[in-house]
Amino acid sequence: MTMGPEVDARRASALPFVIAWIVILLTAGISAWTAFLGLGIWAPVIQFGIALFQTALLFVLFMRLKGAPSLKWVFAVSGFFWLMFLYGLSMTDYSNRQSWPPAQASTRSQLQVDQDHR
Amino acid sequence: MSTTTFEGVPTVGPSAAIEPSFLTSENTIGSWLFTRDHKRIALLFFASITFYFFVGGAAATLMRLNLATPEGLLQPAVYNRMFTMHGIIMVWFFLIPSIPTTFGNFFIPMMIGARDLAFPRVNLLSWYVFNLSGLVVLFSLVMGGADTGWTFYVPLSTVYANGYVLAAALAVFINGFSSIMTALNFVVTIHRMRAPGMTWMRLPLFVWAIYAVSVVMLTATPVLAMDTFLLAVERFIGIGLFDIQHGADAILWQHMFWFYSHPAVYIMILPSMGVASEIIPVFARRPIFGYAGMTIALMSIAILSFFVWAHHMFVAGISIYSGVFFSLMTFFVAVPSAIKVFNWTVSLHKGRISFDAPMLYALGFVLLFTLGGVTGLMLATLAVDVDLHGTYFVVAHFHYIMVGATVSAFFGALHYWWPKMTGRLYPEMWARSAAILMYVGFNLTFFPQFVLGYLGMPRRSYTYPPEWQSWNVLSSAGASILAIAYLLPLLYLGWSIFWGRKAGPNPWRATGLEWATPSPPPTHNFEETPVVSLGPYSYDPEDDTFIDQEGVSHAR
Amino acid sequence: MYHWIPFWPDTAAVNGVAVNNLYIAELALSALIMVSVVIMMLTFCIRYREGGSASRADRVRKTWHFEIAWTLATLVLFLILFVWGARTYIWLYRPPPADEEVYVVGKQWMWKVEHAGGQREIDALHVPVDKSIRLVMASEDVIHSFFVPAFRIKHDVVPGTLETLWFKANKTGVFRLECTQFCGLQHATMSGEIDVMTGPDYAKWLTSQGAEKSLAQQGADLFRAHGCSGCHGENSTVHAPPLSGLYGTLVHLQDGSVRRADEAYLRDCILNPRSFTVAGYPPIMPDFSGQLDEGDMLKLIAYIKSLGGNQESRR
Amino acid sequence: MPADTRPVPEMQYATLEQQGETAQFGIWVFLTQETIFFGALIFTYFLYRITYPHEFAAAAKDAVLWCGSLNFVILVTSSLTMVLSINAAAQDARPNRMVRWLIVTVVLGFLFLIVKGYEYYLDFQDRVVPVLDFVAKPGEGSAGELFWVFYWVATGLHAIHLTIGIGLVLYMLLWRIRRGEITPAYYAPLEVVGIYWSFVDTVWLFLYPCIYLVGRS
Repeated sequence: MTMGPEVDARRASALPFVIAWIVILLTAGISAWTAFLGLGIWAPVIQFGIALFQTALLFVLFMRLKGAPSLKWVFAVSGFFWLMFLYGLSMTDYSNRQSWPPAQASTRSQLQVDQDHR
Repeated sequence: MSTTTFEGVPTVGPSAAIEPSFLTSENTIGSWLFTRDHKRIALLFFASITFYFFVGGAAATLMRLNLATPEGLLQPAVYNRMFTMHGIIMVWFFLIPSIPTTFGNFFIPMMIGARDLAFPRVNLLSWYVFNLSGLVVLFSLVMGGADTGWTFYVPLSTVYANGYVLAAALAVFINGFSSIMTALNFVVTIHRMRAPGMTWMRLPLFVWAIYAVSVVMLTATPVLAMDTFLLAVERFIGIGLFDIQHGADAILWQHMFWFYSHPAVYIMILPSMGVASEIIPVFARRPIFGYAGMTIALMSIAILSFFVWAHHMFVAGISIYSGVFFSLMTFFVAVPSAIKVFNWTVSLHKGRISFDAPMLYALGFVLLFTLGGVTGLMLATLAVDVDLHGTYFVVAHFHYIMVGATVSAFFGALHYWWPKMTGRLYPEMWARSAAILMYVGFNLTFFPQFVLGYLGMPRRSYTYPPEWQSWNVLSSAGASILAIAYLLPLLYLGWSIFWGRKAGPNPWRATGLEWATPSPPPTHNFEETPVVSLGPYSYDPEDDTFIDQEGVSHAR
Repeated sequence: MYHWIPFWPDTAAVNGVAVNNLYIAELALSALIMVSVVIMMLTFCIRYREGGSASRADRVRKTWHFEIAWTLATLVLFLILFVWGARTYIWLYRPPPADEEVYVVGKQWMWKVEHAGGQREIDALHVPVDKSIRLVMASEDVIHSFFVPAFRIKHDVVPGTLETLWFKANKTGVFRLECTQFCGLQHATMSGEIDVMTGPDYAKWLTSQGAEKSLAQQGADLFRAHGCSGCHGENSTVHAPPLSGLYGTLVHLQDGSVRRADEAYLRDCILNPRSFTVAGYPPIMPDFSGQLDEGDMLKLIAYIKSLGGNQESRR
Repeated sequence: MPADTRPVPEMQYATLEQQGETAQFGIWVFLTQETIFFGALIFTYFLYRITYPHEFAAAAKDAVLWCGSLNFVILVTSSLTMVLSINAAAQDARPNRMVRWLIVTVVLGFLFLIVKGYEYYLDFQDRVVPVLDFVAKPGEGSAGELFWVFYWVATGLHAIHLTIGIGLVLYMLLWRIRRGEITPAYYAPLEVVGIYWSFVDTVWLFLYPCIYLVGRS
């Protein structure tokens, strides 16, 4: 696939890459800006959301997933997919372990349980 | 030179001359050490893992000798280091690489009709990295060994253990690279290098199994690599992300460790399932029962294996709701395993069964795997696990899976493919005796440990109360039988290389592409890229005929 | 207790009986599966051996019926076991209101036990029969695991947290106590004895130990010695959260979260107060990490608990 | 091999197309693994950050924001120049444009390492080096040091990956391209290096908010 004529066409213009580069830098600026706003829990949510968006740009354009066979897509995404298992399933433990996380235990459900008992 | 005929996969035209076999094509030491031939690399791996198998086995022998009496034979420190090194070496230096790096390396390209793996240099590098990590673990062993158990639980491993934990952890870390390289090669090869006509549903189940296992290796190993890396950092500099003094969580290590190490159990068992699925149809002379179900079961085991890891941690202080979730998932993963056992057994129905050595190993595999599996269910049951966790019951259970099943399958594969690898037949009676001896010795060694476990004998103990001695003596006696059964094949297989009968290309009258080449195969496997027109296992027990994967019928 | 070849362990607690029943059920199911596989395999192997004359015609062809039937059957059986096991597990790991509370500290390689009355033991635990005993466990170094085979109970003792476990013995006698998490050189000898006694015997034993001060009293001494009373004491002028009646209640923290004031919470607060600033109070409490060992910690907690609180609503 | 002939595929491949496609697929499979490797590290960070938000905020104030931001710009720019180089390889029979962009890429790579080195120097000045010289700042308690352990491990591993990337680009420049092996007919090796290079960039996209954007408000 690297050598088909249509691939050459996709390689011809630098413009999409330059635009993506500008978008990444701009969004990075936004990301840094949110850090100073005192958004609390939302700051990291926005920042990592932006990081994911930037990653998508890099993967699709710079790393040429665009137009690639679906097999490559599967493997490109599967790393993140598998990490969801690690993050998500570990949280089944950390979110309601007796003493973890020390300050942020799943408070709402505990409150609920407490009110039910009273 | 080439034409594209099928699914964009090009074929290689006939070569001019018949090549010599891969064994004799070149004879210098350099031609072995710098080879890019997957078959030679497979044999290099075979030599390495055989060495580590006997190193790990020696440690096990010392342990069983020590446990024959409550007073013991070894110093406590020596015993602790022996079981740790036994675990580390057997898991990472024998079981995990065992079938993939040897039979996978040798036969995956041949079974899919390719001339080599996709990245032969990476394949060779994998062997060197494996041996590098082996040197590090041997260094740790020679200096006195680590004393943490193969699980390296923090904070014992980071702060309190005295042994060469850093070297052992680094060895595991480096070993991960080897696993990843091998797995990557298999995934890419199986996706990209199949011969024309070799569709996914025509792949032999061994290829499916190796594919499943490669995906698991590829996605689980990095987590262990990071985990051991952080452990090594903490051990080296004295502070790290598992440091309880700084508010870190001691159980985090276990989460990350088991995120790898539970799938690792499937890394060990999936290839053996593939081996059994190859051997049983050949010697039962009938198609495997439920081919599609078998492939689905393999892949669902591979995926589900990532959802069950915390069943090693039911008593570790995790959230009890998390425990309930992981227990449920563990019951789910048992379902595809149950399907496989059922299908293997039904695959014998109305067959024309001969009991050659590979078949004896394969049947032994199914039985030992079933017993390991049902005891695994007991451990998956939360309340029972509270009692059994950390006792000899667990030891017995995972040895049934990892040693009983996997090592049986390893020896089954070795006997099944030995004629192809060396071109020689081994003495059949010796091989059958070794298979039976192995089965008897294994059960005698590990069945008593189930009883000991329920009685409450904790694992990793160098001593025990005298009333448990009778079971321990039985177990030690079984271990000595097992040791003989493991050593026997070395002798008669070694003998057969020089004096065994010539095997011919297809001594078992099997259908796979690997049997369509001479034994031993030429360096480039196939003179001409084969074109596949049939699924595997087209055997007919009624008149004892079969059709190979290229569509050629063979009379009895 | 001694048999020449023991096959089955003693069962000496209500917990043990529950687990034992489940274990027997699983053993029966396992045997059933094993036997059916073996019978099937043997039958086929004999009937369809190479020289056998049985007909090979009309083989079972590719069909999903068998697989689906087999899958569903196994799944249903597995789910029954799962539910049974999970219910028992939750019951095992959620201590009911206790008759007695015992504090256990694991360290390389011994179990140190302190009773509420201040009686201390090493590698031994005396308990009354037919009373539910709640264990509060801490570790001074590595992960240990408290295991009593005859009671079928076990829990890891993880450094950095407090773990709880309960049992109710239903037989008098002496039973083994073990550590099942590898904890270093002498892990194998980190064992002890659980002595289950009748009520009167136990009372006699308690008084014969000559304990001068109860655990809570010792905790009160520490409370003064470490200066806690300066802020948290009855007559303190410092604006610090009051401790009487605290235990077991819900605490609202500065960052908006809510925690139940159980043992683990009290321990966390003492060691890492900044993460647990109570809503409406200034974050002025110094950090006590490194100043208290696990034994002292348990005494302080016993003292705080003795100040009253919601003793029933435990996890 | 003369510069003007089309390279021959390796023995196990039938065509160069198959070989090139397989190499690219291979690097993606490898990156699956790399994603999980770094993801596991960030998992530990994630866990401790939600556990000790105040301590982490207090500790992360000392991270040198301008160094991290500058390095962000450098890396993203180097990804762009890398892509421009591959574009040139696909289009031009003569390697000049490709080589020029590759040299810019490698210079940017070195620049990243220099900035990183200077940042490490500032960290030493600031006494945030666990074990060697660490002074906990007010409010970061004992858990703050976990942040700095993560910082050193993560940036160290990233720097190692970048160094490998620089080595690969130099290998392309000094060996493959000089021997005329990268042509519009077959530039898969350069593309593989480019994909790896951008992945190293991706890792920084995540480390940046993890390290530099904490505790700023």
